[in-house]
Amino acid sequence: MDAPPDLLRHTTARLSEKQLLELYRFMLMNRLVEDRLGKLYRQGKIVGGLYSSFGQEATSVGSAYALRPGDKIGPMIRNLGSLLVKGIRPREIFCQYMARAAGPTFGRDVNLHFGDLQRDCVAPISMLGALIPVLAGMALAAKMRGEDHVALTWIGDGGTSTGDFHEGLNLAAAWKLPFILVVENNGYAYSTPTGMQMANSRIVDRAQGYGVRGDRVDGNDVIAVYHATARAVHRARRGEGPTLIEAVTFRMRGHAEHDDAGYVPLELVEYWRARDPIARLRRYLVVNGFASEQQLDAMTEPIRAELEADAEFALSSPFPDAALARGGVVAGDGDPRGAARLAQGSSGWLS
Amino acid sequence: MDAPPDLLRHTTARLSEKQLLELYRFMLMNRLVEDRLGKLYRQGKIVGGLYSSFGQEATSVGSAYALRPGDKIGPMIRNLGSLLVKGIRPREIFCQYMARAAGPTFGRDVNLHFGDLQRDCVAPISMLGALIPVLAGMALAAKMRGEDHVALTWIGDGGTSTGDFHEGLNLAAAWKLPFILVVENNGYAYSTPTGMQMANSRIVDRAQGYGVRGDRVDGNDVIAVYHATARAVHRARRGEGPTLIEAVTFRMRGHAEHDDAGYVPLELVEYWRARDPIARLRRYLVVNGFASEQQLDAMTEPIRAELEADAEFALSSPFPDAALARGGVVAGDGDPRGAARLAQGSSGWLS
Amino acid sequence: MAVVTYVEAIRQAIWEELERDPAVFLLGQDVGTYGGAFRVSAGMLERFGPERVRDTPISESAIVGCAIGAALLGMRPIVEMQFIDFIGLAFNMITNFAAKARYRWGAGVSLVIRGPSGGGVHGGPFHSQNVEAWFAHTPGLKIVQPATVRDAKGLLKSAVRDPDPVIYLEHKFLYRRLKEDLGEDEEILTPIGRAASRRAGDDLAILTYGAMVHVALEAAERLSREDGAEAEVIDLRTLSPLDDEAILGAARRTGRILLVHEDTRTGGLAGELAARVCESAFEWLDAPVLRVTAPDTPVPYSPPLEDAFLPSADKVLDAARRLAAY
Amino acid sequence: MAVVTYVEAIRQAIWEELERDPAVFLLGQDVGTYGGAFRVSAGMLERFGPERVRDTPISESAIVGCAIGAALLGMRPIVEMQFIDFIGLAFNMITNFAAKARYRWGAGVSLVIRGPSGGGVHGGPFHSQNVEAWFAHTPGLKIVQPATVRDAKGLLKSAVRDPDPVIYLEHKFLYRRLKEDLGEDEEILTPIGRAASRRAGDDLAILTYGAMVHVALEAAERLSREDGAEAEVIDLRTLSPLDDEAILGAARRTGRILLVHEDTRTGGLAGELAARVCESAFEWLDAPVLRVTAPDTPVPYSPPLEDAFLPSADKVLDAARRLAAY
Ligand SMILES: Cc1ncc(C[n+]2csc(CCOP(=O)(O)OP(=O)(O)O)c2C)c(N)n1
Ligand SMILES: Cc1ncc(C[n+]2csc(CCOP(=O)(O)OP(=O)(O)O)c2C)c(N)n1
Ligand SMILES: [Mg+2]
Ligand SMILES: [Mg+2]
Repeated sequence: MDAPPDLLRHTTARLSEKQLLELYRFMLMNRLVEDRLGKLYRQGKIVGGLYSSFGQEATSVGSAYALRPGDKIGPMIRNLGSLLVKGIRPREIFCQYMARAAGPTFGRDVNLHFGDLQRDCVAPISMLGALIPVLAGMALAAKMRGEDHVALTWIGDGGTSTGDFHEGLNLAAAWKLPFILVVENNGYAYSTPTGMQMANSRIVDRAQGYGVRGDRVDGNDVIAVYHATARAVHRARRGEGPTLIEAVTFRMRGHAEHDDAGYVPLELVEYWRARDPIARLRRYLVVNGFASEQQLDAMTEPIRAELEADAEFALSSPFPDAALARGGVVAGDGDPRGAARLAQGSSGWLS
Repeated sequence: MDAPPDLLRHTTARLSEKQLLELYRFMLMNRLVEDRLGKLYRQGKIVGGLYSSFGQEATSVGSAYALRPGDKIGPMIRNLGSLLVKGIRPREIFCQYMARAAGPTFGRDVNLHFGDLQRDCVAPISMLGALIPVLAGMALAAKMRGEDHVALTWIGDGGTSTGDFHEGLNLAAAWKLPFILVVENNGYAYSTPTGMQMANSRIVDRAQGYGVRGDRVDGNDVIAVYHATARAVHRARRGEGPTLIEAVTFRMRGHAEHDDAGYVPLELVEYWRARDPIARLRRYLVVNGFASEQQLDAMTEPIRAELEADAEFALSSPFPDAALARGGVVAGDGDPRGAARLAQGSSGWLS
Repeated sequence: MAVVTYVEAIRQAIWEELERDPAVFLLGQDVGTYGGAFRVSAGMLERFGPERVRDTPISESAIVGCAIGAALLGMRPIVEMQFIDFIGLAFNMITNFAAKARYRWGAGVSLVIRGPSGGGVHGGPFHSQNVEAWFAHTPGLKIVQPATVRDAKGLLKSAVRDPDPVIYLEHKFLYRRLKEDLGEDEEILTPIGRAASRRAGDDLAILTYGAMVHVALEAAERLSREDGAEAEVIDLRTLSPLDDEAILGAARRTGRILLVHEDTRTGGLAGELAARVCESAFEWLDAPVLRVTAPDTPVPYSPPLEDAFLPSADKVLDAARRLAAY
Repeated sequence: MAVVTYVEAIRQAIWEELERDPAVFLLGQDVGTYGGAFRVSAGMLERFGPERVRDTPISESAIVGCAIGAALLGMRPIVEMQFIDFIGLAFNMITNFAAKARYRWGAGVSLVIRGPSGGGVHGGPFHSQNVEAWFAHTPGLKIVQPATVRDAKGLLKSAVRDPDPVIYLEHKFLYRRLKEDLGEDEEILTPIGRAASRRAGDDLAILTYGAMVHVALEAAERLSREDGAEAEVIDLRTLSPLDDEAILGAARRTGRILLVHEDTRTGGLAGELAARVCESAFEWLDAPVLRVTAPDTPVPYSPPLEDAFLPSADKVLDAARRLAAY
């Protein structure tokens, strides 16, 4: 696996064959779900914008995979892969992106803005950075209760400029919370290159100022991301405080589907295309004898079929009834969602 | 001058004798103004709280002294010394602290919350950190106009935890603005020691992350503060961007007069008392033959006399008329201050 | 005998809730060793330890954000703003994260944010503000402001137990000026969402809250003494959700409504109250709905200026007279 | 022929002001190379260069703070919020620094903050909010919201020249839906502080602003057609300071006031309007003051939910009917 020179390298993979194949499967699923979403978008079925993590699958999957049940995550818009690892099902995502009643928010919120504490997921708000203090608070709750859970969230290079990034990371550091922050440095915040957002684009250099451990990792190397996160998790569980992991990666699509990213130099895209995280793991698996090309190829079809069924389910599921617009603002005000959930019965998202 | 070991030391003083004596005079004046305010406070003449920079005079005076007219400052509550350097007169401060009509805000705002753009001073708001983006904006204005002015502000160790610290410094760095931030690390934020606010109390370690120059300096050594600031100013004027200066100092009084600071260990106070910035410069001046003890002693009385007169002026000047409560919220709404200023005539603060 | 001040009632409420429920904890600047800028948490660090009484960095947004995260997992944080004016720094966290979580994904955020509000102590533009109107406009938040020692305790205890985010505004002018015997045994819980009538009267009704309840009561007494007219004084106590029954009831009973708040006028809560009255009790109205509020300026510092700024018994009396005579 | 859209009118206003005054500059996320998320600044980087068309980091508080600092020295910054929902992150800077500077120390802050507001495009809870009420309550700020293409241009140009901070709320639903011929020669400047009557009528008056002006006009037409009653429709245009003459004049002329806004109900601007009417034009009122607003919930995303949430011509017509029949 060819990584840019100054990145942290994994030396020996302590992952089992099963785990490696699982990582591969999650990344593949991540990409195929987004492919399917893209098709739905072009068919005009998505309500609102569509965001893609194409090329960044390794950072979401590799980091989430290092967690245990009970460890909380705060996924951002490009962390679909982490949701899959945590057990969120593609049909929930399809329903959500198509504003259907069977989606996890019953059509109340957009795209990946949903959460399920049973499955350890917090719903983000759009305002970048906000998840950092919130996940730090979840780490605090675990610490106060003497549980050994950790909390992890992601932020983009652009999102590091928010006040919440700073306040949240500093607070987590001051309190030595079991908290992990993965910075996905993918070169751009919308159209703005990292170099225009900050004077020093080596984001890991911020760690020392906060007094936290910092790691810089090849974000397109899922094994490296996994190992860096696993180390951070280990430290966090032992009470050694937060880690900031800078995952260097690249956003291979526009900011959202509407954006052709004409502002990105083609060489940059080519450079990173050659470092596609799925292709790299694939090569690694084949070269090291963990799987054959055919075996890996064979993984695609069943996933596609499942996604087809899920997309069909979502496409044929209804938009929410207007009555679902009201209630559930505060407790006891007549939340209609309880009844709606029951009515959806076994075909609903909770099934 | 005995400085803690890892602090930046000035080697040769490039300051003239006249300048050294002026620095001494400003620090002395700073302390005497605050002494006089303390007396007024104990007499019940101050309206509201009284804040002191006792022991930190070198950071305010030394940094402000490195500026030229036209360079903007955003003083915080403990930067009375910088106001004196910028030409603010003690009577304005007395009037302001006693809520009198002749004060620069006509009694509208408290303590050092006043500004005068003619004399390069911006009025702070209470919210810590807010001045950082604002002064960065002043640096931006200078840059856009091709003027070679710089902008400087201060922040406490506690104030570094605000979102505005981060957003403002990062913006100034990304835009290479002629901006200087002096962090007064005085060991405490109110009752909270620095070590409880952050995991790494060496605040200068944050500079690298932002891609700005960082200097750590003995904040009780006025010459060192001056030189560090002068270097930063020089860099800023040459277009080399912001500098973060960590001035290590100590708050010798409580957070405000009401606070006996019982939470501060006595040894710490003793350690810093031995490093009093005025006494240190005094020793330096005498040992190096810039002035005799008697000469320096002789400076006190004229200042005291002036302050006595200013305090008398303030004490005998009226509280504002109720009519001054309204108007001047937006332009053209009947600001009563123009008329009031005229009525105050030559005895007013603008005289 | 248990005569306590308003600020002591706040301290007791926190103390009792910390004793009652291990999920409750307090966080804010200087709440630990120092016991809070106004000594609200004096002794708590010693009793409950540094895990549950947490000094924080100066990071209002992160403090609230962190409290939200803990609350999502079942903790019951009480956030202290050293002065409520600093709440603006957490505006996004409060209005976008905490307030909307239940509606969006069914996640209740049981969280109290409290801090000293209001003027009258010459704190100037940044230590005197009233912030209720900013938050009363945000669906998903509750807002309370006690006017009595009993409610200072009772509303705070209810706020801690409430399943949704509650902004608890304590009026610093009342901190040590109000005293009341709260007895010893009974547990004091003031229901959220219910106003209280503080004085009976048929000729007009003054709707108010916080420190202004006392100003209104003084004006009502003078109106009675000097003019023989009787004003009902209603202490709203909960500013969101408003107690419509009490508000509209007063309009129906008296036909004359005077709205009083210390907050500045335009966009203040009195507007919402006036709208509710004019919308739903119009046929009962015998006179215009009047407002006595602070003018539309920042809060000035110097005593003569702040006196001119704040609603006073004189100003309330004057408006009440005009209303009674209409 | 110069038929332009609402969003193009905004672009022209900025362009012309950049041409006119070298102190004017634009800053915000992706306003440079990309020309803004909604293409409002397309071509400006090329024409005016990177010093005056500045891509910023994602730091709303610092962007506004930096603009304040520049404004204090005589620059005339225009801040773009990528969506107006993000303005909450600069809440402290706006309400405490910018709004209070003139009152406190006589320092005018000539600053425009603008961004896409409002719903109707299925943007969900964080890309659909209306923020006027938060800021209308803060003395020292001006707030405008254009409902027409002409005002989109004229209000923005006036805002840039205003000596105080102006929040300019552009309604994204109108961006490409409204078109108007603005002619070629004349310089368009809409005065701040003045409402405009968009339809004459004696039976009742609808006070509204932004996208709701068009909803109100549709309802008024249907009311006229179906019931023969004539509603005046007043477009407030400036939300702070309010045009009392226009508001009270409408109440006096018609005696029946219907307030309509897209923003949620409690604490919304309609409250303030109702209070002013009931306070100062009570004797002219023939009927309750009614409100049609969004309900007190976050803005839901899915089309059927958002449709239920937003005020519609049906809902306005219904209220207008009740009012006319009262
Ligand atoms: C506080 C805030 N300001 C502005 C936005 C609008 N916005 C959404 S995504 C984005 C760019 C994010 O860039 P980055 O953090 O690098 O994440 P990436 O999209 O590259 O994954 C912006 C400006 C936002 N969501 N939040
Ligand atoms: C944003 C904000 N939060 C809280 C406060 C209340 N407060 C005033 S001074 C202070 C401590 C400041 O400590 P530091 O920054 O170290 O400055 P020092 O007092 O030591 O000079 C606090 C918490 C404030 N002014 N601003
Ligand atoms: Mg990015
Ligand atoms: Mg300090």
